[in-house]
Amino acid sequence: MNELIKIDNALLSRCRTAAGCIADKVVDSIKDKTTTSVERSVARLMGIDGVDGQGVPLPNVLVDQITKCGKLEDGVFYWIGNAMIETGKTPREIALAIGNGDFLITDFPEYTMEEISEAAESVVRDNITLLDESAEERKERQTQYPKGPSPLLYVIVATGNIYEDTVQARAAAKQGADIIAVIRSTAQSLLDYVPFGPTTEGFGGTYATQENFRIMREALDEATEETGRYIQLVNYASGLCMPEIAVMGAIERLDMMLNDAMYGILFRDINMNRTFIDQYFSRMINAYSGITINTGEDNYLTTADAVEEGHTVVASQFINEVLALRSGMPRKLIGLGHAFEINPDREDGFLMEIAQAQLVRQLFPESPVKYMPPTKYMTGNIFKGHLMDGMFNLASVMTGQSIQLLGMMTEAVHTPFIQDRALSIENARYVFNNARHLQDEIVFRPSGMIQRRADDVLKETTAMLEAIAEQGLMKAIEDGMFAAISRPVDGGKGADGVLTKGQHYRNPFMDIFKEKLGIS
Amino acid sequence: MNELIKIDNALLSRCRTAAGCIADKVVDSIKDKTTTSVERSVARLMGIDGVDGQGVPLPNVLVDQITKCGKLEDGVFYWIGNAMIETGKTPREIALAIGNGDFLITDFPEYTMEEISEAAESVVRDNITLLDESAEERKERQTQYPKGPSPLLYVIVATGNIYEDTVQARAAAKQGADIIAVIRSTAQSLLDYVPFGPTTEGFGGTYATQENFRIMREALDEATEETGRYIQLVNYASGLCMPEIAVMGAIERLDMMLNDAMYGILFRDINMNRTFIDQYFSRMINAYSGITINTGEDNYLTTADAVEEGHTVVASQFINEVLALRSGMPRKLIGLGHAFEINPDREDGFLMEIAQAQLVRQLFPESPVKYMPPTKYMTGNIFKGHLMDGMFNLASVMTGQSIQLLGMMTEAVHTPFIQDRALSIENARYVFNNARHLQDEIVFRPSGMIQRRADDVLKETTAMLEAIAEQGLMKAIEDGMFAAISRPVDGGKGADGVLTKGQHYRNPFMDIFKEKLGIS
Amino acid sequence: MTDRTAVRPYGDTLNDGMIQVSFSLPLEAGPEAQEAAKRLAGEMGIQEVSAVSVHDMGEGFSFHILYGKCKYSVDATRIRVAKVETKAMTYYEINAFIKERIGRRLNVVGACTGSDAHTVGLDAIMNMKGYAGEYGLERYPEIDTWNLGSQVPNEELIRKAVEVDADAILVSQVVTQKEIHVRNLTQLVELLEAENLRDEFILVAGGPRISHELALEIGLDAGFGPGTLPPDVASYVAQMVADKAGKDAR
Amino acid sequence: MTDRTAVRPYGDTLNDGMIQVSFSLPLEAGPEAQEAAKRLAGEMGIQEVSAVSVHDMGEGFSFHILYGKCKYSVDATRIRVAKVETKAMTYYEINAFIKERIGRRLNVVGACTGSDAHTVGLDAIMNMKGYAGEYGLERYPEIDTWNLGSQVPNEELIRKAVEVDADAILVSQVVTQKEIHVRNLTQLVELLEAENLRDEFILVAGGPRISHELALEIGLDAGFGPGTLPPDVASYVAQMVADKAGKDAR
Ligand code: B12
Ligand code: B12
Ligand SMILES: Cc1ncc(COP(=O)(O)O)c(C=O)c1O
Ligand SMILES: Cc1ncc(COP(=O)(O)O)c(C=O)c1O
Repeated sequence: MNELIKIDNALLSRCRTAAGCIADKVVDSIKDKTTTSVERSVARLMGIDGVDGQGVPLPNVLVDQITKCGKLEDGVFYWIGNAMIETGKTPREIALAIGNGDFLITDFPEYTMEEISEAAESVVRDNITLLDESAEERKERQTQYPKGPSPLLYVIVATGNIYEDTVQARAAAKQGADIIAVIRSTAQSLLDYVPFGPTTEGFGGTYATQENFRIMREALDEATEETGRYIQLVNYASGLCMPEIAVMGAIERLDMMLNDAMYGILFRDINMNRTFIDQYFSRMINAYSGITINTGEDNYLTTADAVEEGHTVVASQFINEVLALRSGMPRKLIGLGHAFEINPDREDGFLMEIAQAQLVRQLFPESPVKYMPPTKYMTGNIFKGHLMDGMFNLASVMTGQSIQLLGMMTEAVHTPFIQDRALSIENARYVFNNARHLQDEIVFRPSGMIQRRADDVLKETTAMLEAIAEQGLMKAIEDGMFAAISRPVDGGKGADGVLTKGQHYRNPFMDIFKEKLGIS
Repeated sequence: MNELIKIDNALLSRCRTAAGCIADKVVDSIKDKTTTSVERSVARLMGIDGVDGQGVPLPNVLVDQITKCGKLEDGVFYWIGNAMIETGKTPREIALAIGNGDFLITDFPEYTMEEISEAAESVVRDNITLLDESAEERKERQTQYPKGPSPLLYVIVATGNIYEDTVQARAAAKQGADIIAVIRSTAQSLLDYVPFGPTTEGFGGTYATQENFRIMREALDEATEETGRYIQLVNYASGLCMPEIAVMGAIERLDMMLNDAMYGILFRDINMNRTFIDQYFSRMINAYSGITINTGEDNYLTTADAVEEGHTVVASQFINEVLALRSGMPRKLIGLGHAFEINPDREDGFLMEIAQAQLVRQLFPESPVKYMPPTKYMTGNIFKGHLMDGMFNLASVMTGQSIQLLGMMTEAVHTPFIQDRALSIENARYVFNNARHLQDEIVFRPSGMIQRRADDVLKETTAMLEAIAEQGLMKAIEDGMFAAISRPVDGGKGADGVLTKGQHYRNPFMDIFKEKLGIS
Repeated sequence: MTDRTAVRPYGDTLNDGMIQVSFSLPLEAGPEAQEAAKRLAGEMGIQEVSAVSVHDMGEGFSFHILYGKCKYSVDATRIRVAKVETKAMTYYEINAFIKERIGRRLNVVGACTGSDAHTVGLDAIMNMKGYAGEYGLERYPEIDTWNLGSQVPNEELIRKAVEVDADAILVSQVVTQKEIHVRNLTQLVELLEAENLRDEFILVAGGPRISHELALEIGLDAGFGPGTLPPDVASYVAQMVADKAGKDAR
Repeated sequence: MTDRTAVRPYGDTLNDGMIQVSFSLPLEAGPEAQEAAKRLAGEMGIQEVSAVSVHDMGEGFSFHILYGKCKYSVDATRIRVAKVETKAMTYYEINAFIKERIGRRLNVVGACTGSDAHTVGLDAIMNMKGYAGEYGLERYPEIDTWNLGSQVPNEELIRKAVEVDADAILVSQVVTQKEIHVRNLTQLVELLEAENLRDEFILVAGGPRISHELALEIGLDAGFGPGTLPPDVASYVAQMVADKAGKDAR
């Protein structure tokens, strides 16, 4: 990474201090809480998958029953372990039995936590081994098939049909894509369960299901062998099922997950507490499995102005980073997001894009930052759009970004067609290669527009972070400090899924993750 | 202009010395020569225009007759002036009479040069006044309608039909074009006469005729008023009629002319002497009338490799420049040409383009250099082509070029359609505006690839110019030093149109131009 | 001069018919695929086809770019585009119009319905801040607004409209993949009709692929496409309410 | 799986028929022009047309970009593309072939004819240096070449071919505006026929818009398009001469 601009280190350390302070408060407020989705993910980690006779996913069947009995505070581990002792069944058999209406899980006599933990020990171990094997396999394959030079080419598939998605993904890999993200159907993030099995009908994307993950992983493993490059797979954790999807991704060897500490709150009106708790655990899963997260600061600029609100992106990156660190993520797995969204009609707008991109790059040198393409100012003029995507690619290679989510010339028209993606890969390969070492050639003038813009953004970021540290993140969100969107602390979807842990509560997976990740 | 790289001034002055030496030899060798085309242009400057009964242009009718009589050595001025005394007719009437077969102009009794000069004085003066008025009118209009910021947007029209051309040109002006070049029909440069009247059928371009010039000038004057920007008009002088077209352009108030000292030799296999004589006089006409010339070094890179032969472009620019200076052109009228033609698949090719563009910019700071777009590596893939044109536009604004000949995404397909031009204007406006002051922001690292490439090119240029100075330009061309094309000194088209001036020879226009332009 | 009764595409000569086409085929790149592309163009009435580019995309797909001459023309003198017929007024004129002609404040409810979460377009029309220099409906003193935001079920939207006795319902639909916008809007109309509420509200849709024509087809009162400004919508709603009031009075 | 008897364009779902079209119309930008564009697309068999972009270009012209579903399909199993049938050989094989099978050196004359001055393509085939790593014909020990360069009148080309007793004439045509290449090549064939020389030479054309099919139509023996390499041409000429010799011998 080249230091093309100067960073005021005093400001930088003030930002980190403020962000730390913000995160401490958040973590503190959620420590003794859990959520329905965290509990469902514990169920999944105990091997519970599949659906009941009505097609309801078994993790939901289980958690709903415990909830109905008013006993979820003690956590599913407690109740499953207990039932295992009593019934001698596996967790999955227990959930199936519940689905059949065979028993109420809370009706059994209750054992001590020692007894329960002992009974469930091998289940926990076996499932952790599953995660370990998956992570191990990734490492091996990545050694055998090394990845290409940065910026990596990240493209999306979004046909709505997982089989059609695999065709497009394999073609993209052959064209030179490094990373394939399967975009999720519009409605899924607000579902309070994860659909099951292979799916062929989504809108604006394909449902995230474990079987879909598997199908795509298999297709990309083949593509990896054919291209000789390890092709990474991405899906979305954010939403009401954040930690569950993290589990699914860990098992099916996804490589990246969209996972933002605030996205659900701001863009899907999901309850704050729910989101903070879910992201905390989901990120531990990601971290444990070596999955890179992608944060979603780019989204701010779809509703807010990229020049006026550039500092909110950076402030959010500091917060996302420190929250991820608190979940035990190493910096190299924290793929902070930002975007190229300045009005193309703006004089010297390209200079401001460079200032922002370079600033982010230097503030987070270890992060595999993910740079998002122009979307807001894309129109049906595909020719101009293709060009804007080219300028975006140039900004990226000039400032040494890590992951390039490729823009599509048809951004304003439809989710990508096969040729849109092919042309956009061609675009990126041309620009990256043709200007490969441009960043080694230039220095920005010390008193120039780029340096000054970077200075201003960092100053505003510092002020914003310090203000948030003062009032707390929840209040800041209530005040609409991000993306010009305000959300009440107690409002939002999924609020009823937040619980205070009861006296019997234990989550052995979190304990294992914490130990391995060194979280105190 | 920003000095983004360092120039070795010792090398620069060696280049200028060698170029001066080269030009001296050329000018020396042509001093006592004239050509049929120079003589036809003198005829035009005396007001001879139109065609005879067979449609042969009157300047040709006249010159052919004198040639047939073996008397062209004395120049047309001598013979026309003589006939004016004898017949009392105007020059045009004389030419018409010759066309009718009324007389042989060389049959009349011969007067002294004093008598002739006196008789023709008012004709010479009136026609010079025509040129003066035209130049004056340009100045006035340019004051009233100032031009936009550099790089200026230069586009071509090439429908083959002058009326269709005006539609496309006016539309282009409204879309933001600053300069309109009417491309010439493929076959015209090898015609040894200039077609007459409005024309509607050309191939790959529209015939250059004085009436076509007038029609387009009128259309652009209207566009100037509608857009509030003075829209410049360009046509091509090069070819077998270089000085004649220069006269036509001066009368019809063209603003620029393609005029290269070697293009005709290399690319149209026109005789060397013919070309050197023609360019010498044609450039005086351009200079006198305030017409900017565009040289054609870009053409080298359509046959030679842009990286290997980058220095031949610069060497040629030095030669073109000094030859233009010898014709009395001020530097601000010498629009040297170069091009963005490096293979787009080359790693860091963009850096090399920048090195070359910046070098040219700094070597010739006063020249309105004209930067030509990618053509050779353009394909039918219009999307990639549009992007390459965007990178070209960026290179231009980053290095402060003056005139940008816009690339068209359909370069490999057809001469521009109306929408190709519209999109390419949009492309340039977007990139120029969005990166307007990028050149003020950057410095290239002193030991970087860009600086080193510029150094290398300048070194090779120096060596090449010194080698040419040694052997002379004609020999160098014979040896294929430019564009990998070799032409024999005595070969090529139009060789028979070269004559040594006879004892009665006088060209009063050249005298006037020389005086005004301070040529010794 | 253009003959408006037989307008053809134009490249560089009147009536040359020149057009550009691109598409992918599930055929590996090669002369056969290129020939298939040309034949398809032929079927489409494109003559003198040049297949100028072919791109192999892997997995048996190829991408083609073609130029050629479209043999068809259209009679531009016979084109009638369904347009919102009400006259455009300014912010001041609209408020004055409502005061004078209706005599009470208007109630307007808006939402992005179904799974659509693209609020920017609706906000551009409804929120205080407005769009492209024009205030949004919320700012109009004579209009009361309820912007329900994103992913609102049609049922909930109707409930709210009934609750506040809305004059107009504004629906935004941005996601259009698999014609989901048409489905969502159709369902809304059906629900209203089922509950006999269709005539209670002026029903307006908007979005990047919404046209007035499409909206009429589906059974709404009006549709607004890209580039719509708040006063376009406010003028329309005000005048329609005034008309309705006039009719009811008779 | 693709049904090769009914291949349709593909966007993101098999047989969705999605295509992109763009063209200008001599109509000012606006809803009418956009409607005209859609109707034209309709005539071309494009369904569910989205007019996604319109650009006013001044002087009464507008530029349109559309997407939609092409209703046509092609039967890919019935496509036969006319191809040069001779087998491709390498530089060494070709020279050996000429030596063995013909037993004398071949004479080849080439030119860019008419007003065409684009020599790069012809030079790529004929000159020593060659193209894309392949030597040009000039380098072949068993071939003698005469590259006449640019803007050569057909008459002069024929004269030279007769003079050197050429086996093959290679013609390059790059400028294609107003179908000038077709006119030039047709004139060449007619001149040869008029002088009863047509069968004396193997007549080959090349250029970016030349296909084997087009060449056959005009009456030449073969046509070579973009990406042609020198050995493609040399293989063809050598085998044709050998064939001819074989026939003459019988
Ligand atoms: C911003 C944006 C987002 C933001 C939305 C933030 C927000 N709060 O709105 C975020 C990042 C959250 C987002 C998410 C998604 N998006 Co989105 N998004 C866009 C984007 C870039 C811009 C849309 C926009 O804001 N336009 C600006 C406004 C002002 O324009 P407008 O909506 O057309 O509105 C004007 C008129 O249409 C009209 N109008 C609009 N509504 C109304 C209503 C009324 C009553 C009236 C009168 C007028 C009116 O007036 C407005 C002003 O003139 C477009 C691409 C693009 N450039 O168009 C994709 C796009 C719309 N998104 C798309 C998709 C698929 C998604 C996702 C489904 C992807 C995924 N699977 O994760 C998600 C899910 C969203 C969901 N559940 O609906 C697709 C839709 C494809 C299609 N044709 O179906 C697009 C086209 C991108 C693409 N090519 O894939 N998106
Ligand atoms: C280089 C070039 C020039 C150079 C030519 C230098 C030279 N000595 O050849 C210069 C600058 C002089 C030039 C001038 C003009 N050009 Co020019 N030029 C081009 C350009 C950029 C590249 C052509 C090229 O060299 N391609 C590379 C070669 C290797 O490819 P190729 O020719 O296709 O050859 C391959 C095959 O086709 C085949 N092949 C070709 N010939 C033959 C022959 C045989 C026998 C065989 C077997 C195979 C074969 O094999 C080759 C190798 O694979 C094209 C645009 C483009 N990118 O295509 C425009 C282009 C061809 N030019 C064009 C025009 C209009 C002109 C001018 C008429 C413009 C003007 N009015 O001034 C002039 C006049 C030239 C004239 N009288 O013909 C147009 C033609 C439009 C049309 N479709 O009709 C083009 C397409 C540009 C444009 N969009 O306007 N040009
Ligand atoms: C962090 C993050 N999560 C999730 C999503 C997608 O969310 P949804 O599936 O809710 O539309 C995005 C959108 O790009 C995102 O940035
Ligand atoms: C200096 C110069 N003159 C003339 C021309 C055009 O020449 P012709 O009309 O001979 O094709 C060019 C080609 O671009 C040129 O660069």
